[in-house]
Amino acid sequence: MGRLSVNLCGIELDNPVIPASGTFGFGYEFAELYDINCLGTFSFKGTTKEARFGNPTPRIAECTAGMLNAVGLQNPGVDQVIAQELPKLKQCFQKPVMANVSGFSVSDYADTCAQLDKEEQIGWLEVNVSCPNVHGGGMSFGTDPNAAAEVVRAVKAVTVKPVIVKLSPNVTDIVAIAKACEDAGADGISLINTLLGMRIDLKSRQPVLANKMGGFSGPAVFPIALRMVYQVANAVKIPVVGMGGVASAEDVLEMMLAGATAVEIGAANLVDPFACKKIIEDLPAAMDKYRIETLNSIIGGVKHG
Amino acid sequence: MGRLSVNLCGIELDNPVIPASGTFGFGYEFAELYDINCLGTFSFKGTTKEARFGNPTPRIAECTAGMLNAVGLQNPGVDQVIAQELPKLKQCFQKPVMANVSGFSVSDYADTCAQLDKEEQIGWLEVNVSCPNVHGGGMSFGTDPNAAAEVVRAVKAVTVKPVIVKLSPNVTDIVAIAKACEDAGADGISLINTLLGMRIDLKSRQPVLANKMGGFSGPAVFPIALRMVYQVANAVKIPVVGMGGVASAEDVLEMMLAGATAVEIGAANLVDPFACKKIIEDLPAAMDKYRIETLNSIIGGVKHG
Amino acid sequence: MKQGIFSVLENDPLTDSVYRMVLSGDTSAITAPGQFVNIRLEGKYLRRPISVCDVDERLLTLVYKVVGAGTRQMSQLSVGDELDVLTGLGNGYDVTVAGEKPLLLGGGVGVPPLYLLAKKLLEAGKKVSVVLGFNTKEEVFYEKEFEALGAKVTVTTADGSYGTKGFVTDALPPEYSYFYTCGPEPMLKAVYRATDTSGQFSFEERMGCGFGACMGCSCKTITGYKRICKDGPVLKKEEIRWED
Amino acid sequence: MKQGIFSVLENDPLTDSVYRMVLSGDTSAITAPGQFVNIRLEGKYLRRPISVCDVDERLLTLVYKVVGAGTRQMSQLSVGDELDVLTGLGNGYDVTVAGEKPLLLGGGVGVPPLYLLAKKLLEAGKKVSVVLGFNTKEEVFYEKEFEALGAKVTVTTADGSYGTKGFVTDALPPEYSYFYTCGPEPMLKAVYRATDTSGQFSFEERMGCGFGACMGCSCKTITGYKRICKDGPVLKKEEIRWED
Repeated sequence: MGRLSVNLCGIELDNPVIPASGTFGFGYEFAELYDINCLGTFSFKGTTKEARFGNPTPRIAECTAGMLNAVGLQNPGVDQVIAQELPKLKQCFQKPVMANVSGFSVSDYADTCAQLDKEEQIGWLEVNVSCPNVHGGGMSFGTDPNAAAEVVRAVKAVTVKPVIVKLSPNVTDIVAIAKACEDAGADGISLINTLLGMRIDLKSRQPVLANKMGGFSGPAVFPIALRMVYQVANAVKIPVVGMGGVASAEDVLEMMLAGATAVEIGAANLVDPFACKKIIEDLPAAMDKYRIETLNSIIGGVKHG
Repeated sequence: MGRLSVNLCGIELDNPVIPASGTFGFGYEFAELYDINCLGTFSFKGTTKEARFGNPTPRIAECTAGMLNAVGLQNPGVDQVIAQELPKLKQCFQKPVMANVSGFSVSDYADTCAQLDKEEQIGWLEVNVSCPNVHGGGMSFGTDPNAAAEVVRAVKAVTVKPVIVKLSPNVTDIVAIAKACEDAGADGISLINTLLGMRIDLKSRQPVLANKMGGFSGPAVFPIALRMVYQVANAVKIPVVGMGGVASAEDVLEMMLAGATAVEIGAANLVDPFACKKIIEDLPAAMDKYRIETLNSIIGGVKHG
Repeated sequence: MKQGIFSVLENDPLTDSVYRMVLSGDTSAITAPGQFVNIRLEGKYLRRPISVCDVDERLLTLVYKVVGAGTRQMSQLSVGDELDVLTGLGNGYDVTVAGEKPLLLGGGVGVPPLYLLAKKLLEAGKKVSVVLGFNTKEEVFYEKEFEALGAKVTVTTADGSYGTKGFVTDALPPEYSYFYTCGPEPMLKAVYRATDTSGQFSFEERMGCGFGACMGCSCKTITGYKRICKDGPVLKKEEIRWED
Repeated sequence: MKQGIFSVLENDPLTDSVYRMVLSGDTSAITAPGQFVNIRLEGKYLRRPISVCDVDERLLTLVYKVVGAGTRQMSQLSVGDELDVLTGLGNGYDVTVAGEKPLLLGGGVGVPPLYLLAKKLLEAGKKVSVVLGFNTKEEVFYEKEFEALGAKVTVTTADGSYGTKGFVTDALPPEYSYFYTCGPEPMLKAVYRATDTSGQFSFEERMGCGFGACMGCSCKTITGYKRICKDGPVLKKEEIRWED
């Protein structure tokens, strides 16, 4: 095992850096820029049973130290993902990839996951019960422990690969939801999805986003994400994938000390397409600076006063 | 009524700018710097029945575009506030002031509010059911609609002045809590209190805050605050006081378009002691730029697509 | 696409709110007129996409309008300041289908990308007509620059204070082989209706990344969903589907 | 307290990690040695509190150690750069109780505020002894500057590589009328135990505002709760209550 490597639900990653779903497409745009096999893995664009265009534009708003998005799960649907995207991905990425799945009903989730579970390129199923940008689905599964658990049970019943549940931060008690998912058989928890936010354009006096509200991400949310990763990692026994505003090797270390086994990086990819590559390259020097021998040794290593 | 003036629960404010509780002490530090009668009003340091030292230090942590605090309601207790602080305040502030009150039981809240309600300097009671930094009280009243309503009913039963309930953003459904407070007789809602966050020091591998977690504030939280102000203002009939990351006259306008009748300004006072004065001075030019005749006319004026 | 550090050589106003910035750096990723660059600004989270007005082996010229805090900040940059720029973004205009007498229609801040386009078409020996539309005389820019390239230039102003009174569609030449246009959406729609040849439209949309990763700027077309930043910003007349 | 814009006149390293910055601006709010200033840095949310090393009508000298991203950024500022600074913060040392032979004990980055204090005491005709403690020879700074003022200076190093081996408490003079100290908390505790006169201690704490508004830096004392930034940073020996 290398100095940077970690084990996520039984699969070894060369390093804990994982571009987050929705910020890395199916990898090609980035593969034109650098060899994406340097990544631990990546989580591909949120996939649903049917193809979706998503929300009307504008879908993006600028904020201090972050951004809002209301893309709304645009994707070609699971059949197309399997028929078109995975073969293309094989050309540029030879590691197991993380499949990100959303749905509008429990059976949606189960059906889509069952299909993707059979694809050998896929290492993990990341079940998104937390998309803030779609109505009548997504986040509504992630704000109630019972609903989240029901999704997990349905998915676990039809799959063999590790199931990681991606949780919403827009809740009173994220620990209760994480525990419900663990009890329902989840193999890991990833958090946080975006925080629900809004901006208003002063000139037009309209919301900047056509969808009014959108998901807030970027360095601004890091302290909230770190707190939730810490809380969840201290409450569950399954691995936790930390994300939310991570933008540097130091941020990765802080997330891992808080309890993250691996770290997803989202918005940073959009403002610097080389962000993940740079963070991976910066990790050894940052580890030296803080006298960290191996990343694996610091997972959850925050000292309790 | 002036161009900047608004009416908050029956009391006219010269302008909607209100330094938020915990960032403005009892006014003296700022009165040394400028005439604080230029403010709409201010909300004084959160007051409890008994004196409190608060949490151990470090109580402060730096974040991107914001800060964490875990002060923990340090205050001299309501008797001292009435005996010492209010007479001193009278020397430098002649407008009605907003009394901010916290408690650890329903009767705490009622007792403290009943005492402050009798003081003629006090215009409003801001009941904080959302402090994230104290255990067994504070935020626990603000994360459950029934508990929040119970506090409101108890306070309303023993007071005559307008009661504004300050809500926590660390909840799944802030609208439900706001409505419960309205139904229980609250005269206004103020939001958002701080978001629960955390930082870890990489050198010591300990949480930066002695209390581990603290309340996150600053420009980073503005989009989340704006979204919640918009949601609550569209769900209740009583006035809403918006706060969270406001740092400029433009931010004030955006909050008011979202539905805020007045706007509290918190962390900005700590990094620029003249922040509120500058924002008040900047408002007329910002209004001209966006063709706003009077602030009162834009409250809740966001257009719905 | 390339990421590079560019230094500011010039940054001067052309009108009250339109600035011209000349940058020096690695321009090799810019391969077609109508492409754009995406600029990182200190203290702003998202990059600012700006269309390429002109480019050579070493210099990049941007003409941009101050519309918000980001472009205001750009306008305050000084000679010698350095910028992190993503270059070579978007498909750009296809000059191979222009025919002999292409028509270029630009409105306001949609004018700049037509400059490099006109240059390329003239280099290819085409007879280029350009119609530049503005609100009023004070806002007119780049008329002389297009003339210096050798294009036939007509300027329109909405208030008639300069050139032909009206919109670009009020000054269409009697004959043209193909058209290229860039400008605000109402103008693009008017051009769509007023033209009788095929043509290419450059669209604007709020973008997240600018290089096709985030799906922030998607639109629906006759031929499926397109990302304005990667599959556009230029769409062919035949594939456009207007959302009302 | 005043808010002012200061410009950087000098900013040079004294050791590997300790820098000396001279700023020019309105220093009129600085009234006592041991006070501090609070500096706004581009891209950082909270200001950085730095103790005043020296001051005159126009110039402010700060000696600071690079310990994190904020102070690293300070160390990279150039001559001519401007800073937003709050001045005149904290109570400072009370020089009126020094007696005839005051002793000044500084450890590492606690040395700088003692410089202005020594100057004031010497101006008042006192016989000043200074003990400066460092870890090792390479970290020693300001020995000559204190000597040039006319103070009797002893340097200690923990590893014995320069001056007296040991801590400042290993080099106390046989006789002193009063003491003033600044340094890391373990040193302050050692000084508290090793001294037999009264004295004043300057404390450090993470601050929010630096001017008494936020209660971020409160501590418990014999005489009640104090804010390090406003009621401190200097506490008298008699009022200190150590938290274990």
